[in-house]
Amino acid sequence: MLDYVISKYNFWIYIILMMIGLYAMIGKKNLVKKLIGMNIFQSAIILFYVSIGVKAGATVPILSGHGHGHEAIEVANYINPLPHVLMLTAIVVSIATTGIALASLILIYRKYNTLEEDEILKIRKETGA
Amino acid sequence: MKVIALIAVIMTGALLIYGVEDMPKWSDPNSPASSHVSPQYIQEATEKTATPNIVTAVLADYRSYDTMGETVVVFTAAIGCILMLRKKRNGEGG
Amino acid sequence: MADQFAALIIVVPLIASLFVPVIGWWKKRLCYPWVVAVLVIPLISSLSVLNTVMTTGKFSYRLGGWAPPWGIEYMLDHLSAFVLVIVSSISLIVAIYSKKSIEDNLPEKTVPFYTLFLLLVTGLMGIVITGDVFNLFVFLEISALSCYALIAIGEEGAPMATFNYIIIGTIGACFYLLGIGYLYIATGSLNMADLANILPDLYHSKVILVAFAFFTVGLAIKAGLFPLHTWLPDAYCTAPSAVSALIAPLMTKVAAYVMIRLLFTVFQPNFSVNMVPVMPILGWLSVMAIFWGGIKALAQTDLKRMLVYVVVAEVGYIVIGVSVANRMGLTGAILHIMNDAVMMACLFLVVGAILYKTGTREIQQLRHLNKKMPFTMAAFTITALSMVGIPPACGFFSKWYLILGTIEAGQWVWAAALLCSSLINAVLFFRVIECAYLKPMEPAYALNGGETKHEEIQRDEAPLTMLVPIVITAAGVILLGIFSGKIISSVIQFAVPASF
Amino acid sequence: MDVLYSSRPLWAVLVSMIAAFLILATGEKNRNIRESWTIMAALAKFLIVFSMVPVILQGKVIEYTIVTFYPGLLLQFRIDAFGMLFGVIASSLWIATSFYSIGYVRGLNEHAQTRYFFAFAMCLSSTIGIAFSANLLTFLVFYEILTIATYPLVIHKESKEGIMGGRKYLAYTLTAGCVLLFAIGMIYYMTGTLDFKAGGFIAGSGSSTVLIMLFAMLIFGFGVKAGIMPMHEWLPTAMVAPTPVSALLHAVAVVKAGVFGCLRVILYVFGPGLLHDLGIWLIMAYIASFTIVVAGFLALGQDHLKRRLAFSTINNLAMIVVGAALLTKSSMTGGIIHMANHAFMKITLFFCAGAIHVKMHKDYVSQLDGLGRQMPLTMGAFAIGAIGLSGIPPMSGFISKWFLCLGALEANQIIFLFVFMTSAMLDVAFFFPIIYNSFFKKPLDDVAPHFDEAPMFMVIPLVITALLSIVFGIVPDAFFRFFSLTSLAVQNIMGVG
Repeated sequence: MLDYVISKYNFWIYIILMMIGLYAMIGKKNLVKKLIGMNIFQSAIILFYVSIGVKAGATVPILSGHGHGHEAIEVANYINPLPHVLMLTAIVVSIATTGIALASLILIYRKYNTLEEDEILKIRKETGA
Repeated sequence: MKVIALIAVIMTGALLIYGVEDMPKWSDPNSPASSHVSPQYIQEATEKTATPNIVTAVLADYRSYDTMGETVVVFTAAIGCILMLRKKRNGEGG
Repeated sequence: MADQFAALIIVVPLIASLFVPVIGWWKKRLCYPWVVAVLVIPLISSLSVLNTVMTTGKFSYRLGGWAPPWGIEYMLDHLSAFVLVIVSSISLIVAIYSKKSIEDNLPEKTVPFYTLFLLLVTGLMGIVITGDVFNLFVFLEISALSCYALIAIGEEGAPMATFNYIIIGTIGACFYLLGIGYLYIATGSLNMADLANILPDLYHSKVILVAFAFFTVGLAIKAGLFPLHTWLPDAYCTAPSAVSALIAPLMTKVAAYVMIRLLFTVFQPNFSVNMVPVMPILGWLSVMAIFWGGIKALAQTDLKRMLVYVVVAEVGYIVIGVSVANRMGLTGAILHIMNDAVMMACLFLVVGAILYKTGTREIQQLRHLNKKMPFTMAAFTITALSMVGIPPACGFFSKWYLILGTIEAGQWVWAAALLCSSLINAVLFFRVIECAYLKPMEPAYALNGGETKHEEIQRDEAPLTMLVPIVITAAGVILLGIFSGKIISSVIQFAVPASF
Repeated sequence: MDVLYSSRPLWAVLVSMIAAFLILATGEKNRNIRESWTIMAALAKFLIVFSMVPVILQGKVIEYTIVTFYPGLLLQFRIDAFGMLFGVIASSLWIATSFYSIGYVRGLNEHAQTRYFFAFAMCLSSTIGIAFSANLLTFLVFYEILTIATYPLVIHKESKEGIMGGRKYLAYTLTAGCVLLFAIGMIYYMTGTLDFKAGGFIAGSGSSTVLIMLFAMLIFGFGVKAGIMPMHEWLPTAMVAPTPVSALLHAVAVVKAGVFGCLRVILYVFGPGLLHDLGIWLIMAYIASFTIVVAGFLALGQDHLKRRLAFSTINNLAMIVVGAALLTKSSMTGGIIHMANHAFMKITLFFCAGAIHVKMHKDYVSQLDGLGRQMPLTMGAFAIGAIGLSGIPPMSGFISKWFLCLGALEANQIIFLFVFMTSAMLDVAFFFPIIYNSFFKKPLDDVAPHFDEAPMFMVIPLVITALLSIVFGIVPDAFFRFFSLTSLAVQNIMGVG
């Protein structure tokens, strides 16, 4: 049992992180906290991806033997590069999303002078909008 | 809201944990992820793209279209922020 | 040659969007003609791609020349070519329309608006055309980000609606990303065709099951399927007219397209239909979407808000067609993707034009609109009849196939929901038509003994740039209905998986 | 059966649709040109339809496929004798109504005349489409178009009453449309075809419970338009429409489309044999008989002339349905020929009501005293129509009732004989006082009546239709060959079933 848990510990960690993030996104009243939750959520996924790429006993996928192209390249010596590539893209996407979300938070703050969801709802109800 | 959030989170977590059971062990070199597409990257990338860093080779060559999309995402976000935040220089504390 | 057309579909609007700031910096007025001119090219290209697909069958286009599954490829079959034509034509029509709406409401934001407009279109077409699940995610985010920004500049309450949309939309996108991760961990591939080959051996793996669940939930969020639609009404309603006219017809439909793609191309119908209980769940959720959307729409007094809830119900239509999982139902779903896109475009364009001219969206205040804006209202009426399902407008035919599908599947309640929905639509739209065409008798008239002596009402039609798109879409509603047989026999028939 | 492939059915449908758009384009400013479109289309339509009659009488059918969706699922016209009969009725009476409408709307200086003529032409288009449909899908398509095209006519007055009438009309007919859509989908799923076939095509494709349910749905769907009780509510309220509308649509096109649909279902989808086996023919006949009697009594209570006529319409339509439901040769002949006879007589009556409305602004039965001396032509025509509907020879109504009664005897159901008799009695009871009062009573307002008729545009059509109903009473096969068409249709049905 313990073996099982340890052999997949990367998954447990990312699952916990993701649940924290998801909870914050849905359950928190403060909009910034929601945004932070979103970031945690995305980071958890990124960690998950990166952990897929790991191979026991392998190193970063930068070929040291470059220039002496004669030696055969041993696949097992280098970790899987694809998840890293995907995550470079995903990181950028997550930053961009955060940026847009922050911009919309600025708009909200300008209008309501608060970032608490319930207060905003109250203001909107009062103004009838 | 908190209750809904909790239910959603627990359901998601349960689903994820359920899936873990059939996952390959961590850092298993023979997992499908490491044995289907990626070996060929490692073997061929340097030769075909003349780049020792395989991540760079995949990023900028094999999957360069993704990377283009990535830059477009940044561009989109930038223009989006401009669109949202410009205007109202006068008044309203902006 | 067709290969190059396939590339142009994405590249042209993408590059053009980079030029919009340059052009806008030089002369702001030129943004609009530039965008319109640019959007003609994807339309021509996608028509040519559709033509190629129809004559020679499906083909793929390798980006950078790398062979899949190592590189990324475009997958062009009947389904994607068909949806591409829808996306490109609707976006062109809305681009033509956007002129007055933007000039009047957001003059200082013209440049970023058009940049994002092109990016949104690029994103949508990228989603449709790509044959790589991760690439799809990237374009999904391009479209989503531009959509967020475009919605945020709308009226009162838009920023809040946007923020909600961002949060929920990101959950959807992240679920989709997780699904990709799970698929990748089990298969090692990201290419759709490759996945379709590998997956059948792994159908009993729990990883695949979880991946499938995340895909479905993520896309249901993006498609606005009940009960994950909560972001949709506010976001679509507060967006500027030109924006809601673009996203209401396209965003949810494209998400529905991805759903069909994943359920029936990446996963085989054998898995999606027989091995997981997803179809009944989707079907019942759609039934609820139809009723909930319809009932909420009935409660609205604001025309645009009413339409937004109709969008929620219409998503239910498409998903029902998918979830009956037979040839007739899926034919109806794919046909409805097109029909609904055209109808929604028309309705939202009309609402925008009414708002532009009269400054109101209240249904009760539309009085005499048939005299003021006869063509706009005629277009509205035609589309409304189509929504109710009156032939020969296109809505009838998709409804017909959807009902045939539900009957074949033996899902009587789903069939009843579809039928009820057209009755609800009848109430919704005839209420508007009555208000616009038939003035309620005012005491003054009654005293005249019902004689027809109303004050002269000046015709005050929407400007030509608005009217032409409206008329085109309304004509489309009729023509697509009349030619639906042709469309089905030449395209949709082949877009439905052969195993049905 | 010989099949002749021709695009004439399509043109017969399209001609008034094209006219409708020409009317819309011409608009209010050039009234005369606009009206000439109507008349030209009416004549052209009639000629096209009538030119096909000889072919049909040779026992051929004319076919034209518009579009095929999937195998067995197509839009197609196929004209058989029964469809032809309906087509001839509708297109010939449209000519009369066109002239009459012009007199009517101009006489009253109605508003929104363009919309009126536009919707009218669309209605005719779809009616002919219904008559010529080869299968249930095509039928449904045109049926739904008809529903919507009639709506602007029902709400034409735009008064509160009119709008409410319109709502009621839509509520009934759209619900019916939905039910039909579902039932037709079921039939397609069960049989893989939707083509009408003399004697029915659905037998043996499902359990009897399913078939009975389908029958109920289809009859409900078509029965709404045909005003079979308890689905008749909309028809009297729709009488707020202008009279030519009531005349053509609520006596000929729309309600007859409903009856036509019922008959198609009874004779061409289910077929006499299957209905006999299922045993629902008798239930059907009882329900319709109930409608006959109740509508007759309700008509007695109406003081509004058009409402009285509306209930008489409900009464007569149910008679046609009973004729078909009794499933004997004579009863079918009687029912089908009554479609034609009733159309001519009832349109005469409505025309008269409209003429009185335009000339005297009187709508109520109690106001008609002494009118016969002022408007002898109109009231004379009214008398002919009324006598005919009561089934008194030599009017055409007698012939249909004769066959219906024969049919009741053939079916060994004496009770229906009494129903027909009662109905005839009631007809007499609610029409004859009108005739008597108008000719023999003194006018209410003591002015010495002098000859003062409605506009000629209105009087001539109504005189012609009145005369025709006499002619059809003496020579049932005159001009339009209604009798030959009827017997051919009955032959086809009985030949199989």
